[in-house]
Amino acid sequence: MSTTQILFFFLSALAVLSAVMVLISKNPVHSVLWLVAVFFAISGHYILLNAQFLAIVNMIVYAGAIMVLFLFVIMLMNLNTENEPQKNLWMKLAGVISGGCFLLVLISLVRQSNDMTLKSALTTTGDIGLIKNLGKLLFTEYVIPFEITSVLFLSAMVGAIVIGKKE
Amino acid sequence: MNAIIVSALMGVVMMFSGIMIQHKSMMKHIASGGLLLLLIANLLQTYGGFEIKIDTHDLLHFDRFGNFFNTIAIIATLIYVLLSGKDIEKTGVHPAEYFALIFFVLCGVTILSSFNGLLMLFLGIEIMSIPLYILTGTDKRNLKSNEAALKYFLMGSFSTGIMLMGIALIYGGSGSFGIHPAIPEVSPAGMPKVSFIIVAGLILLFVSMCFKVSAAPFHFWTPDVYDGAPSVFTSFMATIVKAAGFFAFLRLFESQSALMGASWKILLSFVIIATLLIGNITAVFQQSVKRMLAYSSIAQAGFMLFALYGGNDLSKEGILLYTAAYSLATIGIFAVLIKMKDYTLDGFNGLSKTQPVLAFTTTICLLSLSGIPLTAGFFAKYYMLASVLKAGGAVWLVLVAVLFAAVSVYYYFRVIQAMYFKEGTADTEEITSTFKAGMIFVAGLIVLIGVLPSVLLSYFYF
Amino acid sequence: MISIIGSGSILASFIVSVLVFLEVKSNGASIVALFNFIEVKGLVIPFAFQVDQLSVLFLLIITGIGFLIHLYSTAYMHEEESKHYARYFAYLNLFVFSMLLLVLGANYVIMFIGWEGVGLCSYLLIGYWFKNDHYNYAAKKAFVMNRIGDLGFLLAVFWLIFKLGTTNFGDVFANVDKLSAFDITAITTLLFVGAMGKSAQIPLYTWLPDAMAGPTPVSALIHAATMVTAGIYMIARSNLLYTMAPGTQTLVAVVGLATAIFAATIALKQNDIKKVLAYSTVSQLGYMFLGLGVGAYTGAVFHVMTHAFFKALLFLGAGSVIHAMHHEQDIRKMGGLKKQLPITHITFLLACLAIAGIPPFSGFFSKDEILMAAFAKNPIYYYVGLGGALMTAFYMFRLYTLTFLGGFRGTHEQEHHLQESPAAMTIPLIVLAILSVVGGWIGIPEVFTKEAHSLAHFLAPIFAGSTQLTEHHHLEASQEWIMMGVSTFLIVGVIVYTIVSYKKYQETITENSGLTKLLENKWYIDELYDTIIVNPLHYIAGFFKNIFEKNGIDGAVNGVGKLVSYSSRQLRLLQSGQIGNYVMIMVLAIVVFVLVWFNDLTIMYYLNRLFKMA
Amino acid sequence: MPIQYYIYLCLTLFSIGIVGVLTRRNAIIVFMCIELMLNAVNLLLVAFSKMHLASALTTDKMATAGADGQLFVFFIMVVAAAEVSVGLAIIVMLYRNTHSVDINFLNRLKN
Amino acid sequence: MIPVLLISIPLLSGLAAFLLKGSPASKAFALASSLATLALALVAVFSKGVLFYDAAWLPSLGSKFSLMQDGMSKMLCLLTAISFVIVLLATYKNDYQKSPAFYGLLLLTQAGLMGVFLSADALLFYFFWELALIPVYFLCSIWGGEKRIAVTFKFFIYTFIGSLLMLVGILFVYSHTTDHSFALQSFYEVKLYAKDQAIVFALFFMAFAIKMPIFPFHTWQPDAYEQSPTAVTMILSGVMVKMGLYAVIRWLIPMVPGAVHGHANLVLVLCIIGMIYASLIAIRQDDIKRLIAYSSIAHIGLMCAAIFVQNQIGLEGVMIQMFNHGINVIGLWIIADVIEQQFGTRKISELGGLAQKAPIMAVLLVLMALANIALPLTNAFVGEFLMFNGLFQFNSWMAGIAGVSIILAAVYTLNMIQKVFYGNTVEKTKDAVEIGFHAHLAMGILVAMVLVFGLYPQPLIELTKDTVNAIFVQR
Repeated sequence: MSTTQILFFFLSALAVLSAVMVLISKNPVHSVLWLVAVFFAISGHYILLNAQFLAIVNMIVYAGAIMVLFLFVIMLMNLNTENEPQKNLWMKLAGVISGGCFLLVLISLVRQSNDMTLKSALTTTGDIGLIKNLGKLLFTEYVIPFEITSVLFLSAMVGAIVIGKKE
Repeated sequence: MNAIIVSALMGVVMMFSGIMIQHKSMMKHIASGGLLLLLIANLLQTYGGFEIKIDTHDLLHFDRFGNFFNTIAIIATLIYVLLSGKDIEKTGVHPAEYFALIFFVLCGVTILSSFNGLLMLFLGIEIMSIPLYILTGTDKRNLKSNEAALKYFLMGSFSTGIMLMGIALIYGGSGSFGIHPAIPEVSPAGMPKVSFIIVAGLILLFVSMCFKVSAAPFHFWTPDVYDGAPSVFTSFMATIVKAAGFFAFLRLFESQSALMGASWKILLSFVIIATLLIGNITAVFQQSVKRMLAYSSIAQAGFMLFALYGGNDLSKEGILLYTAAYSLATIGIFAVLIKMKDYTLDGFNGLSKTQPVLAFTTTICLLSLSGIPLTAGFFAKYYMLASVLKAGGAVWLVLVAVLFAAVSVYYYFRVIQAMYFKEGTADTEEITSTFKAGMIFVAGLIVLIGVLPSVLLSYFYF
Repeated sequence: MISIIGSGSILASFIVSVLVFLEVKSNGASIVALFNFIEVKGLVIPFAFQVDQLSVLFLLIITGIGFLIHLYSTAYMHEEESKHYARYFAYLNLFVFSMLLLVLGANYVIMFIGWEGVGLCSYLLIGYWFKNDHYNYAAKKAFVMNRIGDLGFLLAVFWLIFKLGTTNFGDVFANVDKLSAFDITAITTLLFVGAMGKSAQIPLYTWLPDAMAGPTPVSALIHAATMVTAGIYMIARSNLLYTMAPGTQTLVAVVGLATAIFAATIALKQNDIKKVLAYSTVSQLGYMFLGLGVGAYTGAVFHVMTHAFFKALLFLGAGSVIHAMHHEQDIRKMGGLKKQLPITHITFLLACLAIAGIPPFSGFFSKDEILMAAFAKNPIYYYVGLGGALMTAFYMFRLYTLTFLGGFRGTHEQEHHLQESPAAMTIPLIVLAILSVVGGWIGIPEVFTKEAHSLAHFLAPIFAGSTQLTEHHHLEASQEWIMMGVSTFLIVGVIVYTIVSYKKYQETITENSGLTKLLENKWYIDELYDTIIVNPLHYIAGFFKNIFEKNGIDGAVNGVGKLVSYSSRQLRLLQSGQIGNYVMIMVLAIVVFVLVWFNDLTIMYYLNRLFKMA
Repeated sequence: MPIQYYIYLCLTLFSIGIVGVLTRRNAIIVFMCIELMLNAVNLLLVAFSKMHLASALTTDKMATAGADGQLFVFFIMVVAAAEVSVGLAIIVMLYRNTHSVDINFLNRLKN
Repeated sequence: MIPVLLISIPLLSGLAAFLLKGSPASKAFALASSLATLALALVAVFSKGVLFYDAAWLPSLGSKFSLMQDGMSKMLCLLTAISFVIVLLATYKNDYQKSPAFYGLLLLTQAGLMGVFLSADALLFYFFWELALIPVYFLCSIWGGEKRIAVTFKFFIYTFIGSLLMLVGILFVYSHTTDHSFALQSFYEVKLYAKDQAIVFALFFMAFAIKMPIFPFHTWQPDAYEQSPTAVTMILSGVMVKMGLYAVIRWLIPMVPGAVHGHANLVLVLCIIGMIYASLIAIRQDDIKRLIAYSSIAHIGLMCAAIFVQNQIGLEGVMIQMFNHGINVIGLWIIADVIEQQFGTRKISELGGLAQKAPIMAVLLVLMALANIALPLTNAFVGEFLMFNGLFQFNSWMAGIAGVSIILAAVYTLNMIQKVFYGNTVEKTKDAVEIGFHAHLAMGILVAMVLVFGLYPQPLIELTKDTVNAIFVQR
């Protein structure tokens, strides 16, 4: 087993475990922290796939900015408690079962997908994920969507103001 | 491109005018002017007068079909603003921002009418959705509005997640984000040889689009959100936005549906029937006209889905006609509904005596929604059914649709009954004569399209 | 004024009839086509009249007796308010019109027009006193029963049109060989059903006694002399068809005979003067049908004529009595009227003798002709028919005795006002009495003198077709003489017995039992019909109206609506407001979609099986 | 690494996100689970992009296939950030009015 | 040009009527308009040959504004025109609230009816089919009886379902036409497989069966007739039910002859059951309006049956009877209306002895009733005679069973006459008076027509001969 593989399985296990912990933590703050762990694991995967730019962005934007925002909101709302109301057991079970079914059917689809069996993702090498390459692409071919996202941000900004501002 | 740029810019203009101009009642005039500008810009592009040329690297593709859709959407928005502009201002303290958001939504709509890849689809949908989450929640003191906003937001994000997973799987299977896949080989059994992973992606994409156009069983957000949102914005959401969703749906699956083989028609007919069933049947029980209209919009979505089933020229024309007919009628009804003091059916009792003009125009709108001939709604439905029949077979599906159309008459006509046949004094806010004129204009347009649909469609043809 | 117009028009038509008669007698039959009533591809029905020996005979009967009865009515009805008086004559003239249409029509459709027209007039006249609901009921009953017959008639006409494409008598009889035996049997049977209704044969006879609700002259004209004989006319007209359908002939004979006997038994115990006459009419009509059934068409027509005379006379006489008695019709409350009503008495007696069949009164000849023909066909017919004749004699003379002989049993008030009717009423009586006596002399049987049956000669062209087809077995002259003698003897005996036993009749209030009760209640036939037809129909209709329609069909329709609103109420519960539920349904739907994709071909297969059209 | 491993992993994470949406009552946690789903998609896209790169490299040494996948991830992150700002604003607004972020109590609108 | 005018006069005057003020003006206006229409209809009747009109409408869909007026259309247009005049005359005394709207809607209905009888384009036909329905919905719902809203709604939805099914049928055939056209001729020439014919037949027939109505789709009718304002009821039963019959003859039979032939037995059985069933129910009815309604169902059943036997005699009968039934049933409604106006009740059991107080009314009613039971020399006789004839040629047993309805018709009609007009006066009728001048006039015209066409039906036969021949030539 190569290092890559070891790393892959370790990161995967971490991601899945942390993700599960997000669900089962009673305290919202713990959930946030577990989610940060998931994001870190995913960033690790990015690095493993040599997608450095995304790894960094993921850590800064997601794990850094977004999760902090979450944490901040939770703190603001004083939800830092263990006694959060829970859904009843049957509902939870139903949720888990339907999620499981979803996973099952999709995996069975993937397993039967013949063209996927032999392919593999290029790890550690391949430099398309470097900032230089992506940046070039972003400002040439993808400049239109890039500009258009500004509309998105504008509207999100306006929205946050409209919603958040005290009247 | 004109429309995208102008609408984005107009959104910015509106934001600034919110700061610069203190007089709030100016906003709707500015917005109307902006819409007019937008309309002109779009028409210029449609008819080759002037076009801002930007290399989109094939991410966007402008064609007459899409431009024409833009025209309809912009005109509908213009009518909407003219009729309900005052009520938009009344919703909260940030009228300029509301108009800005409406322009941003229009920007999303125009992107959706021209996207040529999954990336632009995704962005367009998000640009369209995010302002809507906000508009839903603008009535901040109203718990229903809050709740609707959160529901809409959570479920919308969830469906975005589903859509992204679909996109990812398609990307995994095909290696591109294009929407015009190579025509797959067909196996001896008549099944296209498609990677299973693409199919999985398509199913998820299909589901998320169904969600956006509120097709059952992914419609659950619709009644709650439409009911909870301020009525003016419901009107906007239920008409232009939804039509744009359909347009994107049609564009997206135009050439991809072949990949799914027989199951495409099965899934689609399942969704159509479920949508018609839930939309129509549940609407029957509703006592609140607003909520009834929410369900009716689901029901109408069921009809619009026929365009996908047909998947031919007729269905393209049909979706345009449907957009026009449905938007006009719904905007008209909502414009009246907003003026009502009581949103329940009983609130409409005797409207024909207190406000005969409104009652009459509302009746025209309702007749159009139920698809009675001589109104635009008839030809809209007609095209849908015809496209399916032209696509061959599926008479049973058409029959089901027709039976549900009869059910729809039941709840639409209950409003007419309340207005005309029941005793009561329907309370309305003050009705200006401009508003009445606007309503008459809408009704006249509906009848015009209903008598001579070629007036509308020939623009598409020449 | 009204009476002059009413009677005058009939007199005029009588005069025309006589002229036509003379014309026909010298020049033979002719057909007058006015215009095409119906003209579609494959079917032309001209509005045409056929004047031949048969129709002209009926013309004379109808207009002649019609005129007398109009005349009689002017006096009988003079108490009516003028507007009702006018109405009466309007109906009566309309009746004569319809009846003439019936006998003059040159095809079955025109005949049917008259056929229904007389039914309508009968309806109107029975219900003439419309304030009385019983009368209205009787009128309705008459019309409905006639309609049952009419349906048969219509179907027969359809059958003819279907097979021959024409209803003209001439064309039909000329092409009769194109019809199969079954066709002919069916057509004749259906026509006979029509005749049953119109001419009050079993089982459709019950309307006629009830029809006595109308004014008495009406009973005389319509329900004795003319309309009820339309059936006989029609069968006589179609004699060729009947001759070719022996099965139907037997049916006609049996039904006629049964009716003759059955009605006679009922007449034995009736106490209403008009009811007795009504059942007597039914019975006599039965004889006529017997005659038709055994092929004695001339005899039947002959009996129609003589019957018209004496039965009209009887009714008018009864009318005179009723008039004198101030609308008392119960013979138990009469008696000894011969003193006060001499003319009525004499004419009535003559009529009774005629109907009883005493030679040389008219009834003897006609009835004898029928019975002889019946004997030739089947002796049983004869014996039963003779039994009926004896009963006839009995009930007629019971009626006569109770009315005119013995002592008066009515109130003093009535006795005080008894007086003979005015001339307008008695003149018709006298004329008819003369006819009743001498009317039979145009049909004297061959055993009396050769070539004396002038009626048979006159009618010979009509029945020529049938005569060719039937072999004639003539009875021995001696046998005929014996039979006549025996029957006359028996009848006279019965008459004597009756007069003797009823002369001292006093009203006794005892509840009759057994056969008498059965007869008094007319064999409970009306009740039977009520039980097996009217009431079940009534209940079925009620069931349809109140249960099946409301809960069944409309219930199903409304049920769909209810189902929609019920499912609406249930479906809306799906909209629970819980995001978790919404999302779960979405997820499960995705799972289902994927599963559908896996199994799409199977599903398509079943879908195609389900909707063959998909 | 075989691409299937990545697919399985991402689907698992995605499903865990879905289960979270289904089972949790706290709006913020639900929202976080949706973010988890998005991240699963991101990882999948990156993996696919490298897979396509790998197959492209077999024919063309200088191939840049797959870069679009990674850019897509970038746009997803952008959108997610925008969504988060709006979403949290909405949640905060709701909290201000009701002092609760429990989605089970969001049933004023139903039927 | 005449066909266009036949539609546009009522259409435009209907719209104009909304602008009028006051009851007398609108009444007079409506009467004038309908008289003008009548004059035109008469001109059409007396003009030779088939009248056509063509104009572009929806070129992209292959639909034209094309009208055709052959014998059957001429006759039905005439019936429509006459009916409206009669109806307006008969109800001239009635004052409706908001009467401009009332008469406006009434005239719009007329336009719709004319359009249905004239259009030679399937889509146009469908348009007019609905145009005839919608004003009626408003008329009944606003001016109707106590339960008007629910009843009218049922009627509306019921017929609407029917017409939607027809729309599907039209689209189905349209998608199979060779030249993608809605023209009548294209529809006639369309070639369909037996299976498709069956579908088309089912779709169309449902629509027409509901409209006519045929058992068991009839339950809307008695309620609707009972609750509608009488003027509308007259139109409904006098003219509107003919839409269904007309449509079967005009569209269904030439379009899918195979399926019509194949399903004839089924339809006939339904019709005959309906005839007997409706007649039986009519016997037990206590409400005059419902009685007439059921009687109408029975008659329509016969007409439908006679269409489906598909022989020339039967069809000729239907032609005559379509006209005559319209005349007769309107006459009956006028009487029913007069009675209801005068006594405030329609219950037969609460009436009686009217003939003493109102002899002229009694005479008129009796004449109408006799026409209703198809007595010879009234107009209905010839029609029924021919129809039964046709039925008999198809199947003699069916004719025999159907014939029972003749007897039952006599029973219920006479029942009604007896209980309403004969007998002694009762509480409600002791102060009865004669009918007014306008009703007299209307009834007089009707009775005259009853007698004239009863004695000489040939004009009607001649008028419709071309239609009938065309149908049988085609096959």
